[in-house]
Amino acid sequence: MNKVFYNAADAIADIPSGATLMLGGFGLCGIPENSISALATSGIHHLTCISNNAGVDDFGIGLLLQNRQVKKMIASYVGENAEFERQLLSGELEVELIPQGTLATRCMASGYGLPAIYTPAGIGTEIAEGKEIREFNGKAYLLEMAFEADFAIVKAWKGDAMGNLIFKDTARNFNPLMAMAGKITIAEVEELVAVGELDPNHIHTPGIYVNRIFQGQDYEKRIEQLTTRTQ
Amino acid sequence: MNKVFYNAADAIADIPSGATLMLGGFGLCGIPENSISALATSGIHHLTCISNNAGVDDFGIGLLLQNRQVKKMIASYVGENAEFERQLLSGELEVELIPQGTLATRCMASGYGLPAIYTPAGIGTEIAEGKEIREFNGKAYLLEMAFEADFAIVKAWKGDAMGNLIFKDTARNFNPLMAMAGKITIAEVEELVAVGELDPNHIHTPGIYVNRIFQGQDYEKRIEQLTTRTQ
Amino acid sequence: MALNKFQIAQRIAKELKDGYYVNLGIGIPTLVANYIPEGVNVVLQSENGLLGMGPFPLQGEEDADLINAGKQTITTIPGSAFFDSAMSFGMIRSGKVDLTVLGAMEVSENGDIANWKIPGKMVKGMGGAMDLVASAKNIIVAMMHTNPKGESKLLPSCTLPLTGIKCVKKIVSDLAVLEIVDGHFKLLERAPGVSVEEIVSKTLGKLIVDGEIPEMDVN
Amino acid sequence: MALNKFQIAQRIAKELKDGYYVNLGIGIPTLVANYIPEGVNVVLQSENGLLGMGPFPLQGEEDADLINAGKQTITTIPGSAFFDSAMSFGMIRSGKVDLTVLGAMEVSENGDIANWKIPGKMVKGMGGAMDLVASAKNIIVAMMHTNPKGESKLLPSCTLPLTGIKCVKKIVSDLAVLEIVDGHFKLLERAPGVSVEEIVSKTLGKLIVDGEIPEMDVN
Repeated sequence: MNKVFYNAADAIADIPSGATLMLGGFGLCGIPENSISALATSGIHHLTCISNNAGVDDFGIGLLLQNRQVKKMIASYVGENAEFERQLLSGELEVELIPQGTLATRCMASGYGLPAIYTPAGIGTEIAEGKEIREFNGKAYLLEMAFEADFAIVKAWKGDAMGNLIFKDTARNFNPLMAMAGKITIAEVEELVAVGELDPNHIHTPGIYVNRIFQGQDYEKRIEQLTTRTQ
Repeated sequence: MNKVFYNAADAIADIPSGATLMLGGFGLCGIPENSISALATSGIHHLTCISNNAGVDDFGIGLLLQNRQVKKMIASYVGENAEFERQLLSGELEVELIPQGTLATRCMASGYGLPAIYTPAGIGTEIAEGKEIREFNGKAYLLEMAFEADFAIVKAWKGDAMGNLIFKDTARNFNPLMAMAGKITIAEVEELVAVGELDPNHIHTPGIYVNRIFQGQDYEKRIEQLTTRTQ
Repeated sequence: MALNKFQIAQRIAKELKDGYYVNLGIGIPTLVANYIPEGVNVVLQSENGLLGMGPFPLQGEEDADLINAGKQTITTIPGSAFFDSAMSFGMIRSGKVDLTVLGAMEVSENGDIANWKIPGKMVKGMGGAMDLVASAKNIIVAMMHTNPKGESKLLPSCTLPLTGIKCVKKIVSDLAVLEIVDGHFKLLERAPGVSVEEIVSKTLGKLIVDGEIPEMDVN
Repeated sequence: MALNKFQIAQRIAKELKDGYYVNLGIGIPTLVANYIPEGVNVVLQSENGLLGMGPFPLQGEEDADLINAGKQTITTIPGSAFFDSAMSFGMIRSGKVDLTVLGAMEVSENGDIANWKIPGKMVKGMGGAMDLVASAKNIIVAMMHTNPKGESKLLPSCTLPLTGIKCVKKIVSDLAVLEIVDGHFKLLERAPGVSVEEIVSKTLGKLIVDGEIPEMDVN
């Protein structure tokens, strides 16, 4: 059972138009750059993209938006993207906004075989409309369903041929959660190491959740808000 | 805010009789040995102990059973303990059995602020009696409540004064889950290292979940089923 | 005189207690980190997956893999820990984060908050705000007391779509510090040189003024 | 002749496919690991928190921190991963484990299984069995066809308290390999030298015998 793919184009080759994709990352941090580039040149369209954010105009999911490949975006925050705004206002693009913690936990629920979760996020707001509300210990919670995608595409720091993944710093974010929520999960890694090289105590995503893995290249790792101090 | 305690006796000093305790470990692997010894000499009683197992006659929770300190045991498997069996049959000890995955996930739910979970474990069995059953996508699930304890007592491999914990191998098991489920969480560690020494990417339990930490000593780490091969 | 944003941050910082785990929202709340009182050790949580956020990096030391929830480059302090977004909101929902500081467009007298959406304008999303306000045990709002037209943002009930209900415990505005108790704003402190009358006139929700109102201690 | 426990394990091992993630229960199922066919790579999951279980350690190389769900000392293979018990059952519940092999006291013709409790005897607990049988997409039971009194353990319905319902897909007993389809046991193979008649006589639940029944290929 070989999980190792040659490159991004190889790993995403069978993703059809109309597919639902999860894409890891927070802002531009920890996004699967190689896979997004390959998707952008793949010609597929009518995608539903589930990702915390929608990239910026010329990077991340913004590249797919430029090409009109996205039919629907499911995210918690979609600022910093003029093309996104244009398509949304013109009605070309559907958007569903989900509280960030709910989004994260619905992905995890899928990987943990929990069909639904109860969360207080959104109680008393428009997010609760039409949803089941239930009290536990005097506090109200919304029932939110586990989230699954046809393909989950994540980016890790290191990985091995068994599909084990280790993430770095805050580039972890949604990546291990979405890795658990794909019917097929594709992981791109900065460094594909030999099996046995990763300390089994340090692995964030066990290989059982990963179907395909490839070594990415030319990572740009763009910084969205470069902020420094002077001393 | 100092979280570092001198030793087990110091860390458990305020646990009162009648308290509900969670104790990490699977079998005798990863159990908080120092804390259990201190509890055994503390004189407190009428404890409710939540732990996957109940130790053996002369080690682990077995030590508390010998002293008749346990009123109720909540576990998934309680074999290998004659004194346990005697107290159970004589009616001295109450026992509640919970499927292992349900036990684990109910602890996690508590640390994740999820009031309840739906799990298929126990559907169609006596475990489902009196519980709410609900179908999702054609499959039946039981509603099970999050689990919290007055004190969660766990054992880690390494920890620091911030309360960050790293576990080793299969000694991880229930420890990080119970660490999240204590109103007060006490962690004993084989090695208390300087703050900053643990790689922040390797931490299993972030310090926010840990209230007290101490460096344990004289770990016996008893093996329950020594099994070897010859070549 | 009304406080500037740095003074609002400075005043909020006095609410921090030793050992607190604190989540600071984007904008003025982020500035609070610059005014943590001496002898008070707090650990800053960033909901994108970090406990133990440090200051911004020195130029050239920034790391694209290390950002805060505002997507700014940051550093970590010794003893920090990284985790995924589910655990991050897990510790928020389970009440382990002691204090959350965030901005608001409107707050109502019963503690409702609106800070994510203005009808007719492009909606960018709630990010983690709904999770934070629904779960945090202690929420302080940093905000301007009035909008640019001079209209009160402390209202009998919010007019904008809500982010969460009955959750705000305290407000530090440019004019005053107020607590929310039993469906009222209660005036605790006023900005140096700002009169109680001005605060009363700029607060549309029910306001309790009880006894002498001291001035805030800010520089 | 009826199979011994090693032969049962050997026959079950033929069900393993390359790339499978497999959970092996205590007892006969554990032995399956010794008969994995050449060219078939499987990863063994141990529900106490390990993917990539290896053989028992050499004497002197045992580690108290490294055990399987039967509490036996074990080793790991290269590429293994440790995790906590919640994630472990998470991957079981979410159907990521391809095959679960476990023992049973009784199995019914509709796939119910009883393997945790005998009324009147000390109840030790279900451990992870209820989670496994409720979630696994493919469950093979390793069992004796009859109890020591010669009574069938393959029944119209279980008499003992259930562990799970409608979950068993296949049974490998000392006498036969059977599939469970539409509320019937279906005979697939018989132990070498064991007659169809003997299997029929020792199976109390509805049994389908369709055409020639081959002998199992075991040593």
